[in-house]
Amino acid sequence: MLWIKNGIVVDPKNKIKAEKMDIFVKNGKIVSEKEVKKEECKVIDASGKLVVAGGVDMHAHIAGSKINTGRTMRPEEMRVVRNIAGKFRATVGRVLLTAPAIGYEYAKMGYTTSFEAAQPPVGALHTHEELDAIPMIDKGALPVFGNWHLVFKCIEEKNIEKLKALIAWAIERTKGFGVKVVNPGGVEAWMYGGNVKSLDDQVPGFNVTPREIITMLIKANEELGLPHSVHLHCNNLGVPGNFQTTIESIKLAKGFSNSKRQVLHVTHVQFNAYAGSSWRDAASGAAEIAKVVNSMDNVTIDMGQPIFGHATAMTGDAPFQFTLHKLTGARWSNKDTEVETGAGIVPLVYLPNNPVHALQWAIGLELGLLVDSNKVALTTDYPNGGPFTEYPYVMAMLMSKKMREGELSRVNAYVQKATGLASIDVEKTLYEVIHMTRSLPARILGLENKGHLGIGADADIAIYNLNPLETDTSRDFEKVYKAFKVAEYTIKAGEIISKNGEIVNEVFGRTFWVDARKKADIEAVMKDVKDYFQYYSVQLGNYGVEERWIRKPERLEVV
Amino acid sequence: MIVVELISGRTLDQGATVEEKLSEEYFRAVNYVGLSEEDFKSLGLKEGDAVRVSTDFGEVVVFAKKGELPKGMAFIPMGPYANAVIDPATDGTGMPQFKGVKAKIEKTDEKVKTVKELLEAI
Amino acid sequence: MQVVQDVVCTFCGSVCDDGEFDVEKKKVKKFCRLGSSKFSEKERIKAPMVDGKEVSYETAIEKAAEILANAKRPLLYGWASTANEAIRLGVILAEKLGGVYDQCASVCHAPGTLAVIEEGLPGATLGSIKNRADVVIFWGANPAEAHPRHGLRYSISAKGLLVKDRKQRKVVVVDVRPTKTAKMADLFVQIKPGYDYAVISALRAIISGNADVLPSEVGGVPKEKLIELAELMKSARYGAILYGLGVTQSRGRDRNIENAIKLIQLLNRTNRWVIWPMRGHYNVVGAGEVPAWEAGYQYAIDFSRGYPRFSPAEFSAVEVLKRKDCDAALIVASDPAAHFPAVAVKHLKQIPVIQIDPFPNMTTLLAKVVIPSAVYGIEAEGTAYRMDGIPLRLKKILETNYWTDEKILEELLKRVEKLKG
Amino acid sequence: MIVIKPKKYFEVCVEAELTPELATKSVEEVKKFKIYYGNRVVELGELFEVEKIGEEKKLVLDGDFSRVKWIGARMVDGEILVKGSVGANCGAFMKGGRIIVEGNADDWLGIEMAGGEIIVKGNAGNLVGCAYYGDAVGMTAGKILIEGNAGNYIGEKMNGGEIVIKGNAGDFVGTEMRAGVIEIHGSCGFVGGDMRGGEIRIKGSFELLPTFKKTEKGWVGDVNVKGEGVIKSL
Repeated sequence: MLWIKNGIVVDPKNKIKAEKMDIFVKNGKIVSEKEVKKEECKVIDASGKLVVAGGVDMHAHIAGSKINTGRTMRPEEMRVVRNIAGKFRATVGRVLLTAPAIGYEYAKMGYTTSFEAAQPPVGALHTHEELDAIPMIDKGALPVFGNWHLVFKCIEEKNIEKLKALIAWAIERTKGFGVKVVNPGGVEAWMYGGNVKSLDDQVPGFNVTPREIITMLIKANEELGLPHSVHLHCNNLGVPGNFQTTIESIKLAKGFSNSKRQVLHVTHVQFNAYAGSSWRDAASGAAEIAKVVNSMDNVTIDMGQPIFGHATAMTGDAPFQFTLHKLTGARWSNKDTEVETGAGIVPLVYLPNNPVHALQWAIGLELGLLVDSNKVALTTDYPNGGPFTEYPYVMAMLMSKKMREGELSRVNAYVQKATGLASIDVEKTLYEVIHMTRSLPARILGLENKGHLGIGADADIAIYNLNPLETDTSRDFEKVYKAFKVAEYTIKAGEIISKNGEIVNEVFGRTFWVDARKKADIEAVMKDVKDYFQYYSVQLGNYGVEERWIRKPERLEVV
Repeated sequence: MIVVELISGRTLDQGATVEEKLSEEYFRAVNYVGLSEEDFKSLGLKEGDAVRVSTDFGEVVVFAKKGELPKGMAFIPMGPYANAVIDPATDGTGMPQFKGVKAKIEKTDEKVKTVKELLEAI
Repeated sequence: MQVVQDVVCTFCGSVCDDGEFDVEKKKVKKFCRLGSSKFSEKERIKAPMVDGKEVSYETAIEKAAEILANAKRPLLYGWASTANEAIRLGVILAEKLGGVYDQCASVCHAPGTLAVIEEGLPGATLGSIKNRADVVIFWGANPAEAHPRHGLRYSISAKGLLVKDRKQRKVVVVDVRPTKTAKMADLFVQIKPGYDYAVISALRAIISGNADVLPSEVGGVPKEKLIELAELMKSARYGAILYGLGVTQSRGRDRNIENAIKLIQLLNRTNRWVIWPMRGHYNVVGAGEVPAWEAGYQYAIDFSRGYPRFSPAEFSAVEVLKRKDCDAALIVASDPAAHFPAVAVKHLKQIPVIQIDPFPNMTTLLAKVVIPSAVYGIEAEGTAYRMDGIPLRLKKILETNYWTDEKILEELLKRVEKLKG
Repeated sequence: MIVIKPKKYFEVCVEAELTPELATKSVEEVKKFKIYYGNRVVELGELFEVEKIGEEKKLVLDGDFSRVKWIGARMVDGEILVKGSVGANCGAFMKGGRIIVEGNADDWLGIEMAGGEIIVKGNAGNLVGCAYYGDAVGMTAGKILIEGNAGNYIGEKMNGGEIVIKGNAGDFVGTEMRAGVIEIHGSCGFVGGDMRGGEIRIKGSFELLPTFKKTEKGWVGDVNVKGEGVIKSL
């Protein structure tokens, strides 16, 4: 039992804007005062400190064959030593971190949940093994659907029941959490050396288009009533002029609604928010995208904010990764995966002086500032935009125009003419930024007990050395940055796991997965599944992950 | 005596007996050197004869076999016999040069050691 | 009669998962000669031993823990023929001990990993190759002997989505000798030993339009034949180079593969091409993937400073042994006494060795502590990664009294933690 | 000047980042210098005898240091004289000063060296002046002179500076080299794969890759990377 005393609580989900109050914890949950025996409580004096829910990273690449190939390919990343072996594990990594390092670094920063954003279904067991190796946080994984032949077949047949059955079957088999879509149709086109360029291009070998893939997956996802919406990585990622495709894709959500959450989440939008016709005249399309997102009540996005310094691009968007390799001449890994998906990996470094990198940096911030705080979550699309450990930098930047001005003065001046960042006066409030990093991503994912401190919530709590009642977040950005970089306390399921940047307790969190089998007639698709397995190189009977192979599975049943 | 380019590698027999290293089958699977028919003849060998294989790195006595190899190339299945003579230099890669070592091959009356005897001799 | 379906083979990197095991007869169906030998009964290490005397598991593990905890730099080697669950404990054990973790790839396909560090790995799963590859090149690889069902299931005659059968696929073998695989090929290119690098450079030159600089012959291959091969490569819709120990264990090693990856990068500008290593042991991929996520590197990892460092030139098992840079060794699921160069084995004979393995082998003969274990995929369940990284769950189909590697290592780790404080 | 002598044969290799900086310290301080003996951190005085003679910024390593790694790593000035052989990673990342090795040097001599001088009177191992695992650039400045032979993979990704080998070198010299000079007085194997720039001069025999063009400057290539590197005889 825990008693967090006199903290200044910011809890957007429960509309608590910086109130001095006590928080009580029992059996890993937030409880009311009367449920605890105060004399048995461990007391944390949080006087003058900010008390918030543990951070929720809704989109990061933290586990599976992609990040692990990235590690293998980049030993130079691993030379940064973070923790020496002793009571706790040795951890290393500059931006690409080892699994123990991922858990420890999230914990130090006050984050307690992170979701792997792209899991190749056939590789699910690998993803889960790595998730299991990450200490400290709760986690989940989103299997990819946008280039899977079985998905194409259901869509070609316009058979929504089959598609629902396939999704329900696949997320159960992969112990996945929802429906991720990466460059729908484009990765299949890459198997022939191409890509798709518009929502209406036909996917080679199939009578389907990206528009149909996205629309029908939203429909199936909504009819199944999954906790999370379709999670879309748009077509044309990284291509100047792509903001139009992004807007068109966002508009596909029209006509769908859900009382609890968005029906479409568009991810790392920064990479899909470029105006212009080439990298010579590229400019920001953030304002236009923000306008569309703000005008709709059923779409959310996340930023995909680049951080200057090292990064590693790794996505299921294999054709984009090859383009990036050609552009930079850097190392390139690629993985065409059965009849399901693909992936690519390329090292990157974002340089403030490089006009393109500066543009990307500015666009990320524009999106964070211009989009309604109730619709944009904070991400770096780790490790594509850079480290998640720099979320505090992004938080501080969103809250301080003064900080932005300082940063703007050291980046390539191209940003001044190609983006509107310099003229944006918006300064998000602390309340909004806490929402963008806690309650909003939890709501987007459909995790009801995450991201807030209401009664019944998971006792994932961060305490920061920052008094919101006395801090001018616009002026004191350095203090804000420092405070969020290292939590005074990080509490996971009621246990103190990190204190002032020191790990004090190694715990292993749960892996959430969604069981929607009751919402679909699985048999409707099994004949097709069996037929398609002739194109697999594994037996259907050996496909998938059993719950008992996972360290701490948490099934969320959709009924 | 002939000078050859020696390589080592997997064979089906070696693979099928690799979990029975102390057996007669494994012994038979790895204790020979394959030579081209031409080289085999030039040494005046008949199947079952023993030869001494020597390199800058060691020497070993194995049985000689006719194999489908280009003239001037010899093959010993991966295993302790090959490893007695391959180049242990890794050139900084960690990988010894298991393939591509200059070797002398000559007929001998010496006995082919068992794997145990081979280990004892190291 | 009880028959277990979809049995996963724990022999080679092909990890065929379509076996049928008759529990009464203890016979496996569908598998190749190597797989059948894996599933056949054979001599086992009967009991744990210390200095040749039979002891309990507990006693043997206690002794092993003492040896390891007292060592200044213990070498923990093997891992390619065990499950990920055991490997993970092995990596953590190496970390706790301040020892060296190295795995069988370092004498097998690790040069490929060095090449990945240089240029990346543009690859595909075996399912993609069987479905799409209309040109398959085996370079220094001889699956007919090392991966007997590879051709049938994934590459040579595999029936796929776009490439329906053998006739629709061109198979090329590049090797220094006419191997069994070469006999199945449409084109065999025989090169001089040690000239892979030069031949690949020449192919890159032809494909990028610089054929004119080439001499009339490279690496024993006439220029015309190289042009023929390059043309074939350029005509592929989807090509795959599958390379073997012929390139990783010979002159050039990782540089050969690095060069081949550059060739693949070039080819992808006009066609789709992928490259992949023909990995040997059934879980040699896991033996690299697990340490990569636990410690950042695939092999040759030194923990002596309390954090992982990577350097095959210093920390690969052969280098560690040749330099006499370890004072104890734990060998798990491997037989370095049979597979290392004699000079490395020599040091192994001079230090206390602990062996964990189901079968007696040459390392057993020199080990001070021998701990027998269950066979994964037959007597124990666990996870393994096929040569292309596809994870598969190994089944337990027979009961046993032998402890699993996982259980042995868990106990060992506990005792080491106690001794190390 | 500080003179350091091994007290005994080391059971496993020692890692000791000894630089001439030590010569500015007292004997007692030097003896307390932390070094690595396998997985143990020990004081230098435990394994070595230390003597101070005068104030010169010089380190004399008197004896067999072939099992001691990282000597002279990151040094910026002063001198190290090794009166025997030296272990791996000697002179790694060094920026200035001089290292003289009277015996042989092990692998990874002068990793990514950016200045200064290394002289090896005996032989050197593999990977002299190369880029470390995952890094893009090898040696950028300074000079390495090897009076005996050198191993494989010399001067990979070299981008400046000079490597001179009086004897033979192994295979794959100057792979992906961009600038600088490699001079080999004996013979060597493959030279200049994917070379972009710089010059390799060889007195003895060597194996030319097929991707170099004969010009009056010498062999120019590698054509696969549109390289302007030059290989010529000395």
